[in-house]
Amino acid sequence: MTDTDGLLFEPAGADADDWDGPGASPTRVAALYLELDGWEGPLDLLLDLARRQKVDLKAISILALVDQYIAYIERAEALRLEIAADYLVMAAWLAYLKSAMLLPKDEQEDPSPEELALRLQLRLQRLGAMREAAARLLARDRVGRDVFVRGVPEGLRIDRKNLWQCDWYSLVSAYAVVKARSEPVVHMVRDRLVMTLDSAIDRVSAMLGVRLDWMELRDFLPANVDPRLKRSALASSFVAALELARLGKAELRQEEVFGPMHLRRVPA
Amino acid sequence: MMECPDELVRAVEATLFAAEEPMTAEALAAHLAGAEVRPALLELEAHYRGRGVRLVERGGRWQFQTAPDLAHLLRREREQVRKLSRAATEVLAIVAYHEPVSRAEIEAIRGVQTSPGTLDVLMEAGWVRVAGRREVPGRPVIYATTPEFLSHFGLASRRDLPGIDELKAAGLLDPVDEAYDELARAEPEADEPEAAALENPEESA
Amino acid sequence: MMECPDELVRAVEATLFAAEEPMTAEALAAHLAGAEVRPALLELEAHYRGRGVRLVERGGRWQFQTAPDLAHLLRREREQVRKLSRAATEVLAIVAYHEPVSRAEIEAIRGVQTSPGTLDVLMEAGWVRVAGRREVPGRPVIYATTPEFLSHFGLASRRDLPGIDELKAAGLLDPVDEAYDELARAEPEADEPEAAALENPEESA
Repeated sequence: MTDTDGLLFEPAGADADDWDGPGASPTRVAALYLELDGWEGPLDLLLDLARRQKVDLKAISILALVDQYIAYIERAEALRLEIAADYLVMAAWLAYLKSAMLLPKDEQEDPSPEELALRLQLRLQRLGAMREAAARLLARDRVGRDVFVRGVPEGLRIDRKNLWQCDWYSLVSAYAVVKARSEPVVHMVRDRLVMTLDSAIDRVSAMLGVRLDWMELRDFLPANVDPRLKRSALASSFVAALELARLGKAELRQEEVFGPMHLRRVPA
Repeated sequence: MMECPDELVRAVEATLFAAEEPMTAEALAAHLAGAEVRPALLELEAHYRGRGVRLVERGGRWQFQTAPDLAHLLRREREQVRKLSRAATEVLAIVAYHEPVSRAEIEAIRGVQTSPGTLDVLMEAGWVRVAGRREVPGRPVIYATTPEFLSHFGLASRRDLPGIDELKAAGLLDPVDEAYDELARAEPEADEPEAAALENPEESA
Repeated sequence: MMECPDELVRAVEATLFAAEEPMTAEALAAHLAGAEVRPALLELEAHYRGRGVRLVERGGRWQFQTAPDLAHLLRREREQVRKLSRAATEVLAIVAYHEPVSRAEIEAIRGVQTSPGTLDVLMEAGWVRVAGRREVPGRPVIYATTPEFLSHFGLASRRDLPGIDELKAAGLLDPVDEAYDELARAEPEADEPEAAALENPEESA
């Protein structure tokens, strides 16, 4: 079941130990394969070693397992195999566990080595159970391997037919929108009474020539005229005042924002 | 409750069921270690006669297929009510007001590009049809509305569509300067050369 | 020569033969205008039992497939099943037996990190799906199997997973911490779990 396309290492002197890689058959005792790539991590290797004790996982000897694991890693190191860090961490932890287990009971630390060993055993049992379950799952009658579905099913087709909805109002208002959007838009401005800027400048400078005092801008506006002309005159006179101030012919004063604006002639 | 078929019949049944194409009796026999398959085929054919599935022979090849009277089960139609998109509604309105009209003309009136799918939707709805080609360079396809269009919108004829004045009176046109409206009234669509091409007798108010 | 099945049975038979995917009773009913299909399914299941083709229910979905004992006749030159890596197989088993399960829980059982590709492969195969998040800090994603998983492995439901009852009874689907606490409690010197574990006779080397 296991892929053996990982690296295979054959040691120089194969000995009597009946270890083999997870992919090798247990009958091949002679060849010792060290195949760390073949295991799914240190727990998997431990489980494999535990299985070799040929007893129920509940009855394995943790001490023997520790020895086997450490020996395995040492052998791999002797062969200068690259060993992933987690395998080494596990080896170190197991070495610690072993030494702790050999200590007299009253010198043992908390958690006790027995607890750690039991927990390790429980983990191995769980992993073992899942490994077995996986094998049994794969051995079931699988579709496409053992059982087959219809080779060329006709297929069920559901044709969706759209029933389009649109009402009279939507139709007509859509047309109105199109018309409103696509017709050229023409803005017509009616002929209006205006005071041009030029005439405002003439007016304001003429009046400044007469008065020397501060005068409010509104006093420059023509009296008794159409209110629309008055607004135009105010705007033009304001710009005229700014223009005269820029030319140095007038000075401006405003007490507060939006307050009345005053101007007077700058004496020559 | 019923008699089990013999092993060869079962094997033929399973092989034809799983086969990716119809098989000749010879091919079946070759697959089944040279067995004499014809009796099994005949037994199966008889067994499935009257069921929802049949074993049939076509040009010497055997296959399972749905009973002919149940073919309708394989094709089901499901109706789905869908609201016409705004773009499609605009195109439909333009076709209705200006028909017959080409895609280029529709786009000129809408002022935006019209995706090809939009006219397809209107034709799927059965409201717009191809009404021939315009005899101008390029011979563009022209579109017109259908009788279904009129009945769906409750119109006796296209003349029942409200005119531009009525649209305005109904407040459907965006308010614009009065001067513009006067202008528009005085010269309907004259400033739009594309629109001129669309004129047809029914359209002139 | 044999009694003809009634029309609904024929319709269900034809529909399931033609279907490209297994169908639930509900989907079948919807396809057949809301008919009550369950009796027809049971009749068909009984009819096909013993034949070369079977009607099976997998995770609530019904499909026809060849009888498992004919596998040797039907094996194809090229295998149609997906080759799974050992890691993927183990992860699949863990998800199936423990679902819903988080990646951290999978890793706790396997003792190694699970490469991101492993779960992807299982999800791509359509056998594993994301089943939400566990409402614990970090809100980890949890995984579960799919109806396709059940069909592929010929399981009527998760209860059919090989050995699941025994594993459950043996506590082998419980986390290590829980199992350890259980063991510690079961010992007479329950107030001293370390001592209890030490006296476990199986532990003595």
